[in-house]
Amino acid sequence: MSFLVLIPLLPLLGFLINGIGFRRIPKNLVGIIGSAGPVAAFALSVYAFISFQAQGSAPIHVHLFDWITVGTLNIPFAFQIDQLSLLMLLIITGVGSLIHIYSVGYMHHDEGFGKFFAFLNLFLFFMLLLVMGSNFVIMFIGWEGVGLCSYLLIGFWNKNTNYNNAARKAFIMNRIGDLGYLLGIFLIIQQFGAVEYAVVFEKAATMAVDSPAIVAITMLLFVGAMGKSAQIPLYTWLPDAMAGPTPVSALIHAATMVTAGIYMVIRSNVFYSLAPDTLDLIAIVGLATALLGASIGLFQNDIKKVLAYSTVSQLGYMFLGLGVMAYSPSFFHVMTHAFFKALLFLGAGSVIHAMSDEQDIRKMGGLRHKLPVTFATFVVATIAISGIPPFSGFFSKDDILANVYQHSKIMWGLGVLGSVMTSFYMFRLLFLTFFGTFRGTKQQEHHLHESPLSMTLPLVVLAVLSAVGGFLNVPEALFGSMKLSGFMAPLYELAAKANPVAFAHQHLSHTQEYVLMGVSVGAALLAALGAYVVFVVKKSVPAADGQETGLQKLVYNKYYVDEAYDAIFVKSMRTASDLAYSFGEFMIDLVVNGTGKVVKNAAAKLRLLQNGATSFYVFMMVLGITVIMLWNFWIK
Amino acid sequence: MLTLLLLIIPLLAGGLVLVTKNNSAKQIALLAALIELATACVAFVQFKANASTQFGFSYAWIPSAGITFSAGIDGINLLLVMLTAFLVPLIILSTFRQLYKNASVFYALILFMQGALIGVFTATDAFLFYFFFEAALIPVYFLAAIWGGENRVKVTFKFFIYTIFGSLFMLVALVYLYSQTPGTHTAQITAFYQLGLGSYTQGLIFWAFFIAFAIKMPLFPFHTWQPDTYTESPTPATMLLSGIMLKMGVYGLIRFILPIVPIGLQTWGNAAIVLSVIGIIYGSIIAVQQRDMKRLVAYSSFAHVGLMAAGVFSKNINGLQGALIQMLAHGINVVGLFFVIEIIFSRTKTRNIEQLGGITQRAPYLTVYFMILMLGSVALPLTNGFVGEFLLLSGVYDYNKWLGAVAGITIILGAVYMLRMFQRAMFGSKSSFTEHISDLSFSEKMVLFPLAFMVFWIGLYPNSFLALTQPAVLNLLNSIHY
Amino acid sequence: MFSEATAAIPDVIQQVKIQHYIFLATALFVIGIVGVLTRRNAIVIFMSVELMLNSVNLLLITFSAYRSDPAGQVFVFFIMAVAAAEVAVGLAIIVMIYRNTRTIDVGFLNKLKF
Amino acid sequence: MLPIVLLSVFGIVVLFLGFSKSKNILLPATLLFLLVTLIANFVDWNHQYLYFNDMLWGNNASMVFSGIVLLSAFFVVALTRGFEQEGEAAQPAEYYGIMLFSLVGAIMMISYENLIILFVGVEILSVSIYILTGSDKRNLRSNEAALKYFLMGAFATGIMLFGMALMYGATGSFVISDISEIIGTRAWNEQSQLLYAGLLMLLVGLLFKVSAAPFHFWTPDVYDGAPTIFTAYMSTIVKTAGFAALYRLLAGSLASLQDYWFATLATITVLTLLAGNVTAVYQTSFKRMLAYSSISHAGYLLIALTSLTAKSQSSILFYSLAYSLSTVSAFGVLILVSQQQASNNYDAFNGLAKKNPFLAFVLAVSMLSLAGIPLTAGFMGKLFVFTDAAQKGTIWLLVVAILASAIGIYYYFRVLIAAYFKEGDLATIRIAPFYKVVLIIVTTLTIVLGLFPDLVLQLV
Repeated sequence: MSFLVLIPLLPLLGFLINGIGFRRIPKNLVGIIGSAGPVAAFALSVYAFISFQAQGSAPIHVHLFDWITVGTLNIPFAFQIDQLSLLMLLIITGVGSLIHIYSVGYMHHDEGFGKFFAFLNLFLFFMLLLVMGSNFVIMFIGWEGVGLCSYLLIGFWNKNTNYNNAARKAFIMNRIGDLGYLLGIFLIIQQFGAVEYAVVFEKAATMAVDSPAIVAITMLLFVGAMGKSAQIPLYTWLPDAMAGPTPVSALIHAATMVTAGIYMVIRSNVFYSLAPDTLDLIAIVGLATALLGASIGLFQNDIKKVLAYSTVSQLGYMFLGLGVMAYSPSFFHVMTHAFFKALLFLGAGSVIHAMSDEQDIRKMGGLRHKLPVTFATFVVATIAISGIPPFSGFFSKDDILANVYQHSKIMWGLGVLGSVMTSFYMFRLLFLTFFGTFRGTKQQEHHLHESPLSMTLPLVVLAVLSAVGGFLNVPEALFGSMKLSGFMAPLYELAAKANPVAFAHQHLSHTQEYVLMGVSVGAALLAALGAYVVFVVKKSVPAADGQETGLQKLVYNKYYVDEAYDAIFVKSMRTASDLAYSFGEFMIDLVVNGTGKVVKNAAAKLRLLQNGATSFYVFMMVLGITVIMLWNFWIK
Repeated sequence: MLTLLLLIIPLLAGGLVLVTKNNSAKQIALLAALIELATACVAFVQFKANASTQFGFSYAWIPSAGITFSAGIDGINLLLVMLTAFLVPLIILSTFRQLYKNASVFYALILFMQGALIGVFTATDAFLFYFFFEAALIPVYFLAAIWGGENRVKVTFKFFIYTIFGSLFMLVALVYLYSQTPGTHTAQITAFYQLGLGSYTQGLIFWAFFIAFAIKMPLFPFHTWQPDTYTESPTPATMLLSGIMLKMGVYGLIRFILPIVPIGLQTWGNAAIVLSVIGIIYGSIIAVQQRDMKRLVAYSSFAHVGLMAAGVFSKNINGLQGALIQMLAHGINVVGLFFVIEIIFSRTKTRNIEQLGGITQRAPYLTVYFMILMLGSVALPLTNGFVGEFLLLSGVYDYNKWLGAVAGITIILGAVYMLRMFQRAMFGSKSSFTEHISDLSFSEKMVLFPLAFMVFWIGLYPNSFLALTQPAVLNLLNSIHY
Repeated sequence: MFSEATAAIPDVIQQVKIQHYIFLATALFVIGIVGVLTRRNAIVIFMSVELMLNSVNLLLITFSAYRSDPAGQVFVFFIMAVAAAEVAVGLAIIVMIYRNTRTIDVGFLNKLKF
Repeated sequence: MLPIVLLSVFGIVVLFLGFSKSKNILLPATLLFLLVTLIANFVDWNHQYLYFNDMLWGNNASMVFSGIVLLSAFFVVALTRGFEQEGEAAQPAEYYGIMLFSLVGAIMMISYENLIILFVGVEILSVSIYILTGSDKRNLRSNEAALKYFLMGAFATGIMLFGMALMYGATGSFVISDISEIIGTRAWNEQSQLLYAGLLMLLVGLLFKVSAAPFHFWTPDVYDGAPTIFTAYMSTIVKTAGFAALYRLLAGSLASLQDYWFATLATITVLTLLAGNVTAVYQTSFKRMLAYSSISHAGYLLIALTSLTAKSQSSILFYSLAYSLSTVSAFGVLILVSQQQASNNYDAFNGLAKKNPFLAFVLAVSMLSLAGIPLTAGFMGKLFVFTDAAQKGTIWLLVVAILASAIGIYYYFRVLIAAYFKEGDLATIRIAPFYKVVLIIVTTLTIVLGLFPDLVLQLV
């Protein structure tokens, strides 16, 4: 299976070619080179998937070389291909390819066209390393690497200081998480003396449930996931990350990179299954994030911001699922979310493209006639994300909620509340953008046009996937066979052996399941209806900035979390820096220079002894002799 | 014998350069440095990955006192020798666009400095080590004080006295250790390992060494000479100081403190490591608000070296191997960064990041190299900085998890200040200073390319270095008797 | 240690205890020191120094006599000779200063200090 | 013995040469005489000799000490090219003669076996120096220096003599080896009080000569006031001879009493180190700084003396040589600079490196050596001295010495900063070829000895 190496290598090659020759290669060629890598990687991934199943679904280990060897610790540069990485590979390369193709059209007029493709390819390379690596450190390479690419792409238009700040914020917040992850690795090394999944998990499986080391490891790794997957409290970078070009938002900040945290938790399911305490925390954090993101999404007016908060919220759902050990459902949601969220972003990109870079939905409206393909695909995506059957989102979200219900009914209730909000803001977005009358300038109206084929084709493909993706894992209650869950089941065998109690939960009866589905679907539909009434029937448009009042204002301003962070962390760090630089350095230097001063002053005093008077000199001599004599004859 | 060659080439060449005409000095210096590099490469290739001292030589120097002129390369100094041999030609090349007064003296001093540095790293006799340890100070002092900035005299004087003050403490320790060796005394460092001193004595010697090396590196709170000196020195001197010379301190920790006073380290190691960690955070925090790029990198270097010291003091294989590889990595990164700053400064006449901006629009190559070096410096995986910091932090974490966690904050703060500098200088809109900035010249690329290459080599395949140092480090750790 | 003197030493000398000689010499010596300490006139100071030297001479003679060892007396001659030479140089210096400053007060001479 | 005889004869010859009109041959003649003496000094190489009724004793070490003294004298005399220019009062023949005579005293101090010879040697040297100090007859500073030195020197001689007399009283002998034998039969706490009082006073007398604190007060004033060339002369020769004499006394006869005198001498060492180094910090005059520096170097030498180990002699020897060389070159540069600038201050050196790189380099090597920085003989000297202290186990003394040398770097480097990094109006200084050769030799020796100290060490 050595061709597996090619999967990450091809995008890297694309990066190198476009990166080194970004000024000389003609644009058309750049697009082709840039897209060829991901497409080829996708093809190889499909081939890998097929051959993986053909050879009996045993995990494949590809050892490339020993990367870091220190003492007894060996960190090989190796890949591990199993169900989880294969699925991730397919998502990444598949969605990635589509987005690359989309970008050919979207970024065509940008002067940094070559640079853009280089960065995108580099991102794919790191993302693939992340999911293919056979140990925590290789995952960390990808983990940080995608952070770097995210940084580069958010700040892609680097003349704009705000964008640069957003990029920096993203990188630093990720780094905070990365530190947690890194400490987790250190603890793993300390505990197990290895970092290879196979070795570590084998050893971990013998440990007791809730043993402190495991809890600490899982907590630390989860901190990493908080950063990467934008969970409370490290989520604020993600909405800001929308400063990047829209394909970036689709690929990195919706479909792939932000799901790395979920991938990591599923990958480490042996750890997590042994740490129920951590799982509880994850569930709570996930749920809180889901609600927070959704509530903020309700009042946002920037089309990409809405989607960004939606992403935060959906990621929260995924963690909620992980927290109740619904690993496969969460992953299922990762997958469907990749489809419809990528689609939403790409659709939004198409709208923005058409609107001459306008992103405020208050200035849009009635676009469905001008952008039919975009509209149609957007509708599919909206329905999918709102959890309305039979589109994909329904299946994945319901899968999670069903598991949550077994764990805690309150959480389930709150989860449904979240999905109500989701449905509402998504339909609000849809209606404000595509329905009603156009509210933008004449000039914008004049330029309105459907996007080129390279952009609409990916939309259509993604729309199809969003529509039918759910059928991959139809629950038994709906006469499905849970194909995906079945496929992924071997991943949890070890964990189930280690902590059988946790896996031995009862299944809901079909009736219960129907009721749950009914409630959530009904709620989503109601919310959609509500949105319809408000924004289509009543044709109300959100208030202009600064006009919001009360709770609305609080929510619109994202609960002032950014401001709070700024005041608490950024300001205090700056103050500390200034203080250390002025006061601290001064004080330390005072001691150093003071020593010199003391000597100098002593010299100034001491030289006064040298007063030039012979009699004094003789006196000092006599005194010296006297003291010597006295000391030697009496005192000693 | 290779070691002798390595030692002699720069010294002879320095003498030669001193008597040549000013305008041909740099070429001859570069040639000599390249020959040195080639020699070092031969040593690197022929080096056998075991714990022995190789290519060594030993001549009676002061036979009546048992002091020998002996040196050799082993796993612990190999990388430092390579670093010195690798960086000096680049440092010389980096000055090719500059015109220095009395160029022959300038380049001769650089070469003398190189010779002394090689001497420090390879000496196997304690007094020879000390001899070079202080001798290395003289050329760099003159480099900094003659060709430096406005406040150079005051600043470098402080630096000089401060560091010598520290090394004098080491002299006390060395002299004492020497006097404790049995029979007709010997100053072989390895002989010091066998002394088995009492714990009180070890504590005192530990501090004597610690102060010497802490000032040299520098560690918190002995660092106040450093930012000023780095800022005021001419960039080649800054590169020598930060790229190579501060490693003398870290190297000293490994070579002397660990094996000679293990009990002292046992007793006082906590204090030392806490100081190191404080320094990491303190330096990083200060760097956050700096405007002068040179000063910023100076503080960052201060923070990095704190981590190296912490790694060494954690006394485990990860920490030590991390320190060794990080010394190499840090030397490369910091020299590169200072060079980039010098490039920007030479074109814009300012190092204040508030006055810069938008450089990337006119100088993409500069941006790329700057970014690579910066990423190395913030320890992004697959760059050299990561390997070092990963191992160091893991070593410190093994020593004490809380210290490890606190030290780890450096990777966050490192990103904070480095990205800030990078963004302010390279991104945004152009300022009046950067309006006409030009991209890299050929000679500048010739300096930056090897550096960038090393950033990735070490990052991608660190085992090619780690494997060479491992036996020596393991041997060292095994030889520590408590 | 000086209790039993050898027969060759004149009894006259030994009738006085050696301690007394030592005390006398020491007293003279201290007087000399005090003179050096308290006087400001260069010549008087120098005379005090001579007093010190002579106390040494006395001491040496005493020991020499008690030990019947000629070395001490030889030393005395050396001291006298050297002292004479010293006087010559010293007086020359004092004269030189007197010529330049019209004073031989040592307190006056403190241009050189600190 | 031969050098003493030769020097006496040569001294007289030089005085006679002074009567002749051709004063130009005085300098070459003196140098030739010194050279001849230097060679003659080593005729007894590898023999232990006793002369003059066993009053003079010598071995290789004492010959090397004498060699250092003669070599220093040679260099200093070589730098005296300026005598003719100092006015009508100058009597070069007399000065050369006195210098030669003084060397007799120095050599006697180095190789005495009998305390009488020590006394005579000290006096010959001192009286000569009194004259040289006051040689600038019209200069009040020179006068003052001479008088101070003379009065205090005579006083110190008195103390020393009293000490000798007491020791004689206690031991019945003036001969070093006899004294040692007599003392050696008893433990140090069973000796008579006379002996203790005597040895302490004798030490004080000698410590005065080497300007140890608190008997150092004459040094700065005398060094400052004396004509620069004689300052150089006395700071090298008196110090070397003084320490040789002290070593001979302590090692030759008082070694078994080390436990007794150690505390006193160690305290004096510390005082000397601090007094010299600290006070030097505040000076503005380079010349006066060198005086304090000479005090501080006495402190370092005292460390070796106090420790009195098997290696002490070679340490003292090497240190004296290193110190003498550096001092000669420092004064050599100072003479040239002060002639042009009419000032001995640090400021006079401003900008020296620009116009006179050679002089600046000589100065730099000399300062580095005095400061004890590697590559120079001064470093090796310090290293050996410190090793002695470590050998004896007096680490605290070592620490004091280290702190003192850290301070030392400060003031030695101030002149380098002036020379290299400051702007000044110093014009190019014309250096006579011979003068230059001397500076080159001295500087080269400083560096060579810094690299290969064994060249000298193996002589002993």
